[in-house]
Amino acid sequence: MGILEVKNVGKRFGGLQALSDVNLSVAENTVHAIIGPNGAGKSTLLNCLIGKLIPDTGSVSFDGQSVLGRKPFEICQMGISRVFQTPEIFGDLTVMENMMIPGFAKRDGAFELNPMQRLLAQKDVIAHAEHALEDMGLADKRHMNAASMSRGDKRRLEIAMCLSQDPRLLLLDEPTAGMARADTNNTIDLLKRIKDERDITIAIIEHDMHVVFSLAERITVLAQGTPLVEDTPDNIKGHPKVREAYLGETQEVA
Amino acid sequence: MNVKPDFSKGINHAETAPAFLSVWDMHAYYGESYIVQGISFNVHEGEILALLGRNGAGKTSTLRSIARIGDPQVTHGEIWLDHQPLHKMSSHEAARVGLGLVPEDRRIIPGLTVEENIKLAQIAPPIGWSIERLYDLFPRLGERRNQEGVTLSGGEQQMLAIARALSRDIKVLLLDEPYEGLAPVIVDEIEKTLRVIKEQGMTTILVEQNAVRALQLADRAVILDTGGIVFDGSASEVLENAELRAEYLAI
Amino acid sequence: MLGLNAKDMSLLIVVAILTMCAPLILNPFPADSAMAQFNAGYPDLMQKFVIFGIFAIGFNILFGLTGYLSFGHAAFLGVGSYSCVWMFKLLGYNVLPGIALSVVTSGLFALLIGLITLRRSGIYFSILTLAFAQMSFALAYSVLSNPKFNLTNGETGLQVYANDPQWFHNSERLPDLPHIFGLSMRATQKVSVGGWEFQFNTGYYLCAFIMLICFYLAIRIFRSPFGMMLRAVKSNQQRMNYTGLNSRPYTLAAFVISGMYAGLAGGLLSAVDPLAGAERMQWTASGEVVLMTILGGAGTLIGPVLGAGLIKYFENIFSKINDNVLHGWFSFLPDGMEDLMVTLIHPFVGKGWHLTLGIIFMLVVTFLPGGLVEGGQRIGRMLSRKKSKEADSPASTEPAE
Amino acid sequence: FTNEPTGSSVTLGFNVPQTGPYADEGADELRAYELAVEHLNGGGDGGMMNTFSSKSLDGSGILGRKVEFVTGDTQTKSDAARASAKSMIEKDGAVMITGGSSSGVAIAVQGLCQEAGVIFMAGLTHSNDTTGKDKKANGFRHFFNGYMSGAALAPVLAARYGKDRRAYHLTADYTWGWTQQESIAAATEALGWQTVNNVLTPLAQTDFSSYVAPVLNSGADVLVLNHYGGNMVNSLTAAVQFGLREKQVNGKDFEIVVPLYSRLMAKGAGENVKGIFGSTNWHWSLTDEGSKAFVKSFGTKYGFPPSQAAHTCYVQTLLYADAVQRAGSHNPCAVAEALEGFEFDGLGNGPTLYRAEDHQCFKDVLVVKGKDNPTSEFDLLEIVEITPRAQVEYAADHPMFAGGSLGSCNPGA
Amino acid sequence: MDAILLQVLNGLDKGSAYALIALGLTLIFGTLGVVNFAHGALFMIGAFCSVTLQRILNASFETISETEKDFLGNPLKVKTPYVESWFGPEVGASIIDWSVPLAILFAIPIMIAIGFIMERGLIKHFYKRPHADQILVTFGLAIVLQEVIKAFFGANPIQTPAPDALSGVAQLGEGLGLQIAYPIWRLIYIAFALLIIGGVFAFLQFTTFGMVVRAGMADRETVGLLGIDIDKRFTTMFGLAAAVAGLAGVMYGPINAPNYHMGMDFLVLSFVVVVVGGMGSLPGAVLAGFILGILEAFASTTWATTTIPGINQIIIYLVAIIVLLTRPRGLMGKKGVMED
Ligand SMILES: Nc1ncnc2c1ncn2[C@@H]1O[C@H](COP(=O)(O)OP(=O)(O)OP(=O)(O)O)[C@@H](O)[C@H]1O
Ligand SMILES: Nc1ncnc2c1ncn2[C@@H]1O[C@H](COP(=O)(O)OP(=O)(O)OP(=O)(O)O)[C@@H](O)[C@H]1O
Ligand SMILES: [Mg+2]
Ligand SMILES: [Mg+2]
Repeated sequence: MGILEVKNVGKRFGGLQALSDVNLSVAENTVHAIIGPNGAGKSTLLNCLIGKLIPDTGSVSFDGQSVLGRKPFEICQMGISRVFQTPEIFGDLTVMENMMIPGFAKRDGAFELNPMQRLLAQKDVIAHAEHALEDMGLADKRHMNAASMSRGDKRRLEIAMCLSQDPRLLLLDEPTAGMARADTNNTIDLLKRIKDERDITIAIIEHDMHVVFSLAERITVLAQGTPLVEDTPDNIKGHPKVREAYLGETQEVA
Repeated sequence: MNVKPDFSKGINHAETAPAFLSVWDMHAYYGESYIVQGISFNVHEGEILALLGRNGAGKTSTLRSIARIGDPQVTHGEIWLDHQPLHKMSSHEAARVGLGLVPEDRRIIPGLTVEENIKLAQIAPPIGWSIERLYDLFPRLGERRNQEGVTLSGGEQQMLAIARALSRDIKVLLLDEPYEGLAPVIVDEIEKTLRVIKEQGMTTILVEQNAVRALQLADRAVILDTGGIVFDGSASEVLENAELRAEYLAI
Repeated sequence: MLGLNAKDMSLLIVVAILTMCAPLILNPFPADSAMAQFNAGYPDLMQKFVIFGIFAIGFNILFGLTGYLSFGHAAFLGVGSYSCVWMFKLLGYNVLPGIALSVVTSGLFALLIGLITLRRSGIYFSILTLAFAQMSFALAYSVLSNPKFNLTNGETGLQVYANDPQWFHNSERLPDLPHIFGLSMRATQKVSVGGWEFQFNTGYYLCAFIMLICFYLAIRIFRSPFGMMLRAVKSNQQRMNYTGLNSRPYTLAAFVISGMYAGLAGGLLSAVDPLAGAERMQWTASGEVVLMTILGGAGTLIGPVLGAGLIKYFENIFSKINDNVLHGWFSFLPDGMEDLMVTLIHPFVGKGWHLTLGIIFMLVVTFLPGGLVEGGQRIGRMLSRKKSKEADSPASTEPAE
Repeated sequence: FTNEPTGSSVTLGFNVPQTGPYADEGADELRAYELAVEHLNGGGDGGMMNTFSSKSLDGSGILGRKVEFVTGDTQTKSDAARASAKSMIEKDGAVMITGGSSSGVAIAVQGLCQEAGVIFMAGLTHSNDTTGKDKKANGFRHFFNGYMSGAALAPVLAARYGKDRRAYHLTADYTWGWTQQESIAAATEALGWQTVNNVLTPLAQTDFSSYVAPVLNSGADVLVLNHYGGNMVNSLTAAVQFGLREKQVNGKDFEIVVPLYSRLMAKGAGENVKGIFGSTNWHWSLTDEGSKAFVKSFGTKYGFPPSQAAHTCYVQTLLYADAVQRAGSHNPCAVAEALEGFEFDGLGNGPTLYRAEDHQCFKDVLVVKGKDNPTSEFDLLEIVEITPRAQVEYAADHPMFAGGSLGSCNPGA
Repeated sequence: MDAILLQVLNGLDKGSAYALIALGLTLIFGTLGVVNFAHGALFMIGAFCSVTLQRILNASFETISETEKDFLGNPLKVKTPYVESWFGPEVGASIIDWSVPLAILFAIPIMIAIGFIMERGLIKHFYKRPHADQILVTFGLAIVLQEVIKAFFGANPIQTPAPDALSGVAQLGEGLGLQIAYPIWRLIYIAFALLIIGGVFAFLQFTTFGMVVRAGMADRETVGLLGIDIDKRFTTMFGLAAAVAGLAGVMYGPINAPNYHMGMDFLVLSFVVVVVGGMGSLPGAVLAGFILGILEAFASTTWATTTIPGINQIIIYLVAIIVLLTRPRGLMGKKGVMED
């Protein structure tokens, strides 16, 4: 029984069956990769997990509790965090403030009326945010407006924000897209470290096979809305169907 | 090898072969912040130039400056495309001269369907590939022609962005991380396409984080760091120079 | 101090000094001089400055921080005004119960309306709030003033009549006008110094004091985690929800707080002048506070107060400059010149004050984006940059062309 | 007392609508005020000072002090009007406030003047409440009111249109509209008319088609428009557009009545007013000496004849000045005493009484009708009858005016 | 039955006015996303185009009358319009009589020019600015335009009557046994509104213009990269919107006498109509205009006001609230247009 159980999930957009009969079980404290061609329904699946979309059929449960019918913020408070495919950050706020918000969400819950507290007096949250920024190598940008960062930096910021909430399940949608090679490697290391240090489960969507094969313990291949295979990385690498539908012939696997 | 060329005296045009696109001492600002700090380079007709550098090096800003978007604001410098002074034009004029940009965040127009997104690109001359030909290249787009563009999956959006550029008869294609978010098979596919259109004489500037991949495709490479050029030479040179790769590309 | 950092503290102190000395500062010209026309240091206008300052500060907590543009805030101002006058009618002329009630009722009213309108965002929210306010206005203006059930006294405005109960009012000891423990709101100490005359008015100081508290609270809100959450709402609600935060209660809280500020302002309007008219709830009144906030600088601390001041100044000072006054100013010129000057200026003052205000709106927003505050900052920056440029220009190493 | 004049001049506050829909009326009021000040200070031809029965004014200002004035904009909003009046009192030291072009504003400013301790000489205000339930000891009204309109108009209407008439009222949905409707309905019903319906129309209404259209099927044969200003222009226009005036109902010609008329409104309504009856406080075509003198000095100065609003404002200024002169003081209590029960003549409406009980003037009221063949752009109304004062008088405790109390005069600080 | 049909006509008539104003507004506000508080002023200026033309046609010379006297007792100056002396009294009088229809021709170029100037001179700089700034600047502009008109024409309404031939009452449905008398000009107004609405729809439907402008609004930068000069199209759009607003004003003149603040009277209402219709949707705006017009007409019947007192005062806002609460983006709104 995994920490995340997806059973028979289906989702339709008008005439398009984006997901059909998806079953997925993610074991606790593992890194589970979801790969597949463009438009396979990977992001849609993640959207169903965090309440952005409601599946037409099937069930999704996290840690034994159903997430369906809950609002996004409730799901997040249950311990699921997500990094989006196009960075979703607080563009008008500084990098530091971006980092503090998840800190407050973690400390104070979904809503706290504290207009008389002083922002600068929240030492715990600040310290935590500082630490997370250092970890991500964004410390020198802390006073910058998040919107005016380059895109690679935005993505790193978003990962840092999600991590600083201490989620139990971290959903990553192409976290290293657009990241420089060095930073991609740093991110891989960071995720590995986090996974080992904390009790955290990671589900990751990536098209960068270097990242997938360095991190994943199990891989699900999704194609046209249904899982094609689910297996260990080594088996996936050699899987002829996967090579044909997704990896392509020339792909050198790191 | 020419790690830090001295452009302060300007480019000696007599020394180089006639350039198709030439950027000369370009400086650009985002509001108060000085981002593009005096960039000069040449691209020859039918060449693929890889523009490389770390995150925040200024690659996107450089492409945007060439495309005359206005943000960042180019305060100094000249850009010539096929004997036309781009630096005196606005972005739509530059586009009509034959400049095509695939922007890094794809910029699919909300509210328009896939097909409308392409049709939009074919309103202003010159018209390039036909819609049918584009659908042949990207069958997924053909299948989704009446879906709203922004609801496409990430990879599909990328295809649309490239298709949109090709639907115009452009002379120079500026690609800002075109492979991002694409499945490896599709990347192969696009790479093939780029080679094909290169054969047909297209000049391309390719910005890509997967430097190795880009360098394999490119003829020449320019490496940026904090808004300036730190290398300008042939692509194979970079592939061979481990020191350079380690310093500026971390590979 | 007071939980503020040095910069905010000095801002608060400056504002405090300015408001406390307003009767002096706003009367820079001797009473008999031609320029006395521009003096603004009389009780009514000073009261308006601070009361509309409160209104705009509160509006800015909603609009400046969350970006939710309410076009119906005047409804809360109106409710506050009516509540306060009702307290006068029922209890007596002491202003404290009235002010307290106006904050409470407007808060409740804002809660009710906020619960409904905040289900939408953007322009849809603006129009919902506008619709509620316009309905309130229409009801107050006619329906709720029918003789059978007269809650608002319609066109005339709610006021205290001699036959009202006023249970705790004692005409012997207390003034027949709003007062605070016997000290009439109208009580004005006039002090003449040379050609100058300064007026120190109880109502003004009460309002000014309350405004300082409101301003202080607003600074605290801006600088609190709550304030940051409100800015997060403006920036990206989506991300907020996926960060485990429920944005609705935050916006609702901001809406209610700003509604209470508006109600307080309404209550104070009645406290210094015990008549509450329905026009206070009309869309033009809601629009006015929007204009004040933008004019001063939305999202800045002091901007809305400046915006409120500017608009009220025009309304009260410019509208009173008639041709007679103009002739007075230019009487030193030869006759032809005098008439020419008067003809030139005439369209912009007196009954043309709207024209000047419209032009000011356009100029400010075109040339000082971000409002008066940002305009000020820009000018400041420009000056300081010029200075620093001058200072280090000899050493500069601009690349030679 | 408040703002006691000490120097060589005395300041009056003229508070009129300078912006908003009544701006033209306000502008005419201001002209009248300026003319009055000129006359009080001995300038011009003296206007009605020469015909005024009281001879205490001599062109040397008021009590020997030169008259100065300040102006303000009421915007036809109670709040703005009060703010403007307050600035005149607090900043400019005005001892008397006058003006206004609507009842809401008049009542609001009257209340303020009572509290502040200055005299208020109302401008154009027609609601019964101004000297009814909202009357104030410091406030005085020269203008006539809804009741008087009804009392003057009803007999003329009955004579022209017959006693067997069914009236349909459209009424502006606020205090003034209600009191006027009540007055007209009462006066016409007393003469045998029936009121078949009274429909309240929103203040902000601009297109009255949906109110006018049902009138024809209601069985009514008279439409009474209790509207003023833009409302009146628009409702009358709609009524004419729908062809009401060509209709025959119950075997009679359909008629439209506009109880409160002014020349400026008639101008706005254009052709539509021709032949339509209404009442007015004063009209420039009156031929008594006072009116003639006023029209002459106003017309000479400005090039066109004064409106009724201008007339009232001019008269109110003279009356105030005269009262001060007679009382020998600007003290509001002394002024009020001088005005209360004051009988005078020569100011255009025949012998007039400022009644002490409610500070309302009693004088002749004009019944007018839209002129069929105007000779100029000012010649829009034709006087049908000058209703004598006796016919429009009422008891001070008349139910339509009941409720308030005058209180006692407040001299302020 | 007659009464109901009459109110339906009234509703269509009001609806035509709302729909026309909302149509112009939604071209700028719903499509370009510019909160244009000066739209009402454009409507008003349209109406004053007729007033101006009327004044021009009425330009007169004066002759001193021997018999009549003016109000001061001096000999009366009789005014004769030049057109009457040039074309003879009859033709001249009928030219003046037809000044409102003539004003349509007069207003089109003027309004387009005003739209161009406004966009090029002012609004252009505000596309990228926050909506709040747009409100401030267009509100300022609206005040200025109003005050200028007031300075020239005064605050009083000025009649611009329909030509005599068109100002009577038409008897409708006599063949059907109905007796409906309805002013001819109001019927013309309905027809005119439908014509303009159809024309604008056709223009946007059968050309790529609408799509380009929508795209340009969503993302100017990218549209520029595709070689399209979006500025020019925005300017054209503004001219079109101004012309629609102006024509709505010209035609409205005979229904209600124009005054300088008529624009403000309609302003709030037209925003409500556009939003109820849904941002970004032209058909939505038109539909909402007619629905609200008809509802307003019925809410003002005696039956409605006695059932629910004051319903005529609040109906529009009430309906707006109900619509917006049940349909998140109004009747036919597009996703993402000014939702944040
Ligand atoms: N709101 C929507 N309306 C209609 N179709 C949609 C919608 N959202 C997604 N789709 C379609 O559903 C399919 C699955 O999309 P999804 O974003 O899940 O793909 P993906 O696997 O994440 O692909 P990529 O790797 O390219 O990001 C796509 O074909 C997409 O066009
Ligand atoms: N709108 C903006 N305002 C201010 N600064 C900006 C803005 N956009 C980018 N920058 C800054 O300009 C610098 C260069 O950014 P640019 O996007 O050109 O980098 P890049 O090389 O494309 O990086 P990446 O690989 O991450 O896309 C960065 O430091 C970034 O923070
Ligand atoms: Mg995806
Ligand atoms: Mg980039």
